[in-house]
Amino acid sequence: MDYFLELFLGGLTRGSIYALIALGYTMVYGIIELINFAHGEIYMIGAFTALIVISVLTMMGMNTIAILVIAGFIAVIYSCAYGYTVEKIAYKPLRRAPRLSALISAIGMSLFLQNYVLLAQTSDFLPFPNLIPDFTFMEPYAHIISSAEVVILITTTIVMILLTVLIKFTKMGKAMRATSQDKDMARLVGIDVDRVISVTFVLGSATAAIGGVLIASHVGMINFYIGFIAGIKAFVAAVLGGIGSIPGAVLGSFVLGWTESFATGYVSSDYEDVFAFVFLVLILIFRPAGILGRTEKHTV
Amino acid sequence: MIKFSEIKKSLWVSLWFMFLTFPVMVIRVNTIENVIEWRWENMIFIGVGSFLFSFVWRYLLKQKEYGLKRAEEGGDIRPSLAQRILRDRKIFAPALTVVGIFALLFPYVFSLYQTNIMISALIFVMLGLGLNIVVGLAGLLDLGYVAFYAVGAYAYALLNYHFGLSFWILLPVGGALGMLFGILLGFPVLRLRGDYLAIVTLGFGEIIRLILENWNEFSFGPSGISNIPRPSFFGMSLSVHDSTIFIYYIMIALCIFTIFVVNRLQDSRIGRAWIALREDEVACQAMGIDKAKTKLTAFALGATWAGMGGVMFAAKTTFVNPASFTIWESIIILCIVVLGGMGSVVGVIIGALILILLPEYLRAFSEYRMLMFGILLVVMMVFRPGGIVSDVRRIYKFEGSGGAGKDA
Amino acid sequence: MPSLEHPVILDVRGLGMNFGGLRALDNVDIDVREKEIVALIGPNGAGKTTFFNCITGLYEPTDGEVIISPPGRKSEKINGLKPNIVTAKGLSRTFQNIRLFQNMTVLENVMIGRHCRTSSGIVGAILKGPATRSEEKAIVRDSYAILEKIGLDESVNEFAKNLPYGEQRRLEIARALATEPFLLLLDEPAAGMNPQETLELDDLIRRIRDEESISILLIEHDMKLVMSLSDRIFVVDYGRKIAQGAPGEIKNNPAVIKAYLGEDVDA
Amino acid sequence: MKKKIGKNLIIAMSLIFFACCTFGTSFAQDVIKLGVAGAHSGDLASYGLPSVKAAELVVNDINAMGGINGKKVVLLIEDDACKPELGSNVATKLLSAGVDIVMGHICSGATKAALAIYKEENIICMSPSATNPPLTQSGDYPNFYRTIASDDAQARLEVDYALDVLKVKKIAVLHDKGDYGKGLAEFAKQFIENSGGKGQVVLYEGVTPGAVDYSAVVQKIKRSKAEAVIFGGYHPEASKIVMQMRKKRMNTYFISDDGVKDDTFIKVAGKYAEGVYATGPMDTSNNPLAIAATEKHQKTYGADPGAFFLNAYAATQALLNAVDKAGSTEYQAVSNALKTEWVETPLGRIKFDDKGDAIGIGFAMYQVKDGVYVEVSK
Repeated sequence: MDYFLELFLGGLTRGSIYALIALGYTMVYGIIELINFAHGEIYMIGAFTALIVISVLTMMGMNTIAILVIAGFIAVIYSCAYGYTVEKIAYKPLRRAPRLSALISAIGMSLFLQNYVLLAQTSDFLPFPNLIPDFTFMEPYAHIISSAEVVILITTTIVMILLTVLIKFTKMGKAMRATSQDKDMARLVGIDVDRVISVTFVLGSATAAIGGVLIASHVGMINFYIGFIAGIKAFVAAVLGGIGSIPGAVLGSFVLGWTESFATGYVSSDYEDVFAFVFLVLILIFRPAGILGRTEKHTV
Repeated sequence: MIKFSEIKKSLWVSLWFMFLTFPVMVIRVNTIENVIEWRWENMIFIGVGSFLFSFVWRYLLKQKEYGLKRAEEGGDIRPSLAQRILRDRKIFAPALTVVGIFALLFPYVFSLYQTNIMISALIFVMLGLGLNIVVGLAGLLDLGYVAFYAVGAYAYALLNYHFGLSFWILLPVGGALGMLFGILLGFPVLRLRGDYLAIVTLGFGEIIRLILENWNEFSFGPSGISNIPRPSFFGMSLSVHDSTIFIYYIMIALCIFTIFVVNRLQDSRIGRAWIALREDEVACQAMGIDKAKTKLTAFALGATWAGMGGVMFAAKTTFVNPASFTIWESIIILCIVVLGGMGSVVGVIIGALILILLPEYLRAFSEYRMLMFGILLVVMMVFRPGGIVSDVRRIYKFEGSGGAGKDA
Repeated sequence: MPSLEHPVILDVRGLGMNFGGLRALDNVDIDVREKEIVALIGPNGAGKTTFFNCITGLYEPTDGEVIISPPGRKSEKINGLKPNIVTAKGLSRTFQNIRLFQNMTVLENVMIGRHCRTSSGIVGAILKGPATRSEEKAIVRDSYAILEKIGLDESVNEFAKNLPYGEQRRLEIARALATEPFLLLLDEPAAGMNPQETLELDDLIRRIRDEESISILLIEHDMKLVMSLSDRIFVVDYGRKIAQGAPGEIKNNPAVIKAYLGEDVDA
Repeated sequence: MKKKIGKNLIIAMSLIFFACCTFGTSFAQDVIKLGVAGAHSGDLASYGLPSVKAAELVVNDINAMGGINGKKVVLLIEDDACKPELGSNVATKLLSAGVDIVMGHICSGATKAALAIYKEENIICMSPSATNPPLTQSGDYPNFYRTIASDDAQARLEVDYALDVLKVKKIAVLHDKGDYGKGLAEFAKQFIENSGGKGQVVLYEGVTPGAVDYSAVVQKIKRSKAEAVIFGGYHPEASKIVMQMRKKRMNTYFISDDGVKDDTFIKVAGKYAEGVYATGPMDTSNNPLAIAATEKHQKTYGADPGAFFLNAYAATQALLNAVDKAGSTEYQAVSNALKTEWVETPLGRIKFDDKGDAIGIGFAMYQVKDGVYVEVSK
């Protein structure tokens, strides 16, 4: 039973890591139906920016808490800026183009950002300092779940709740929902669609940056390629949960995390991803729009 | 004269990019030595570069918008150069002859390396044409196409290794196995649409790769299978140089065969059904087309080419391991189809040649090549979202009423 | 006008359709006879299009029966069959919001309609033997003939998306005709048309009925067109049939007037 | 629109044309052309790029001293992204460019694909990092050499150390599913199983490279009650596993390979790296050449060298030394020189045996102590 619990918690942390990235995917998809391949790269750039800021501040001799706050803040700002710029350059001119064209543009962006960081920084893995202290009250449970994992879990929950509140109850959220339903209609009723899309990208990028800082600090290292791998998994999670749905992305991430964790724990990690994908296929066969996705009715 | 407002705009752009690239481009931290390297010169490059580039960008965007507007207002769009070449027999036939002669003489004019990468490009032409059936014609977004490619490659490698079967037997076998796997994948995904389909096919591709990676007893795992024979020429084995040329000609022949078949399919009853499926699934069904069957034939026929391409790949490289069949390959093939122009055979051929040859020729820029490749993808899509050759539909000509003649 | 002696070719009995908890159709009985033009009217959201979708196989009705008796063939129950099978059996339809294959030419759109009446397969397509060749020729010829009849032969090689609205509606009818139906279901064929186009449509529908012996079931809001065209009219509201009869009877039916109260009754 | 396509076509055409001209065969033999091939882009770039830097450093030194036999050495650097098909493309590209000798490729798969071509043209190829045993042991590739121990040699050392020195019985064998890591793990498993009951494999699993965490695998190790983990793979996965094991308060021995005996591992894993064992070339920490090479790298590139840097450095030196001693780049002469002439490298004084494996690179077990790898006696 202990073993089960440990695997469960392991899956939960892994899931919450996916969730922090999947949220951005699902938001962007919800609005413009684009698989934003460059989202993983935004996450990577968030982590890199944080690392650079941390290193500079550490050398200036600041204390840890201040560093954590400042680095996190700057990482979020920069990720947002990148998300905003990427949207303006690579997606906005393609608003009326076939959807696949935008996808290829996104892939190109992803490739560009990867190599940009590779060339401007390094190909090596860089150690990322552990910013989350080991809480003393967590000590008795340390063999099951670490403080960093708890922090990630809580952050994911908070971010999810904030986003849900934002979308459900604010004016901007209403505009977002309207835009995702029907862009032309939204424009007619006076919603600045371009602005809504920009805000969506900025919000998605902000969650990615938070994810980047926390995950990098938990994993302990980064390089230019982390975004790609994590991005694919997060995207799978978002689809699993029903792409376009915020709670769906989180639930999908947890389900994916658990699938992988239990598959590894009880079968073999050799086929960890095989299990994850088979499970995905099964779920989509029975629920073609994901766990929480709206099954679209034929509108004839 | 450039207006002041333009300059101001560009100044803002350049300031924005200087801000944006500041941490990554300017600061390099050595966490071990605790040294910070400030590279201010990079900031100047970025500033000046983005300032100038923003003019070009805006100019091109304006041009594009102008073109779109004209298309909307005038209605009468002049067909693009490529379309005109394709339509006009007077240009098309000589152009084809020139390309044909060039293709035939290629290995004797250019070096072994050129021939070799041309083979790679031709393999991808075949893959692109195959995926074009699935994505371009039938409109089914497949991100796991590489799985069928892997099936073909391993079919040749394994069947040759265990049973000593020759290339010529296994080439059709590879195609058939590809088709079989296409149908296997097709069944569970019949109900899925759009991006859900994309993600499931992506999963399928990964599953095949992971099985190849993990099931050592079957596939020899990540260390792969080496010393796969190149195709024999009437029983003679050839030197690397000769067999490369030989493979080149096989590939040319296969590509011509592929183009021939794909063209025929495209203009047939089934080809039309695929396009109808892409355009509107509901209406397509309401017009009496069996959705499931149409989807399955698209998957199966698309996968066949990948299977044969895989056999060629194994024969050319003489070595296979799972590293050649990652999601990245699927993405490249998809890029070929979209960049070339979905649904257009000529477009896909041009797309494959560009996307496979360009990274090779960009080697001159060594470490910057993938960076430039990424930029190229974005720029191409922003300024030509329909691809290089947008879908050209067949024109039918009629003489008088009822009497139907046709012309391609 | 066809008399009531003509045999019934479509008989819908007690049709019901639930979406989750919502009862979109409830116990609807409708029949169409050979060579008859029948209209299905009702306020917006009454369930008319849902009715079409149930008959043509896009939805599987929750209860009830859809029975067809094509002229010269045996009757059979078709509910639950896939849309393409239904089409193959001789029911063909158009859509309320035009669903043409936008990036195909006008001719190709109609050629798609010939799909279920032709048979060449993959091998035939690749080898292109004499059988396939002559079949292709026949497809083109037949499609062109239909376009001539509909009056779209001037723009065979246009992309469907480039046609004016009224012509797109007509092209949908042409495409549906190409499947050789015995019953044509038209979903608001006059929507968005100007009076002149509507008049032409009236004529076209009659011609289809008279020349091709195809029965027609149409949903329409243009009451003038409905009254002039229809032999019989069925009225649905809130998923139930509330009236049926000849145009004259329907015009004065109190239940119908009540259902349309507040709506613009254009008659 | 029309104009743009025209322009595009012209650009594409001229690009192709130029490329054809540039890469056409030109055999000016006043230089020695050393090919450097490996992954310089993509996910494995961090294992390929250090070899480029190593080659650059060695060649700069040699050219500064007048080159070899009066000829300057030029580098032909080609990226194969560790993909076999690109490996064979790169091989033909190097051939077409008139390469004399090749240092590379990085991954065993790409190396095998490329060797099929080099072999035919009698080009000698020396890899700093391809460890797959058949490369040398099968006899298929007489033109192949390497400055790294093959999988079986490393696995032998790791298993012996675990069984004889650490005296553990239950061992978990993990790998990263790559051709390097899995090859090694296969041998380790085999050696433990054939150890006559001295040890037992309680867990044999591949972990997914690049995954965000390995907690499930770590739990599994814990449950298997393994006393030691033998890991085949590279340092990023190793450090993640070690960190999670230590955070979960597990003190299981962790034994790994050359891919982990990299200072980056210690930097990344920090305090958790303490006590980790890894095999590596003997004696590099005291070897003055190794120290000098590392310093040179820091001075030139402002960073510590990456994985397989010293192996690549040694390989470049060995190749160029053999060319020097042979007096030409002729295949037979260079082969003989490689097999007969000793050369001082950062890895020690080495030459090569008939199969192509390096003699003189002693392999030793290292352990992280106070943040540095220290050789531990057997």
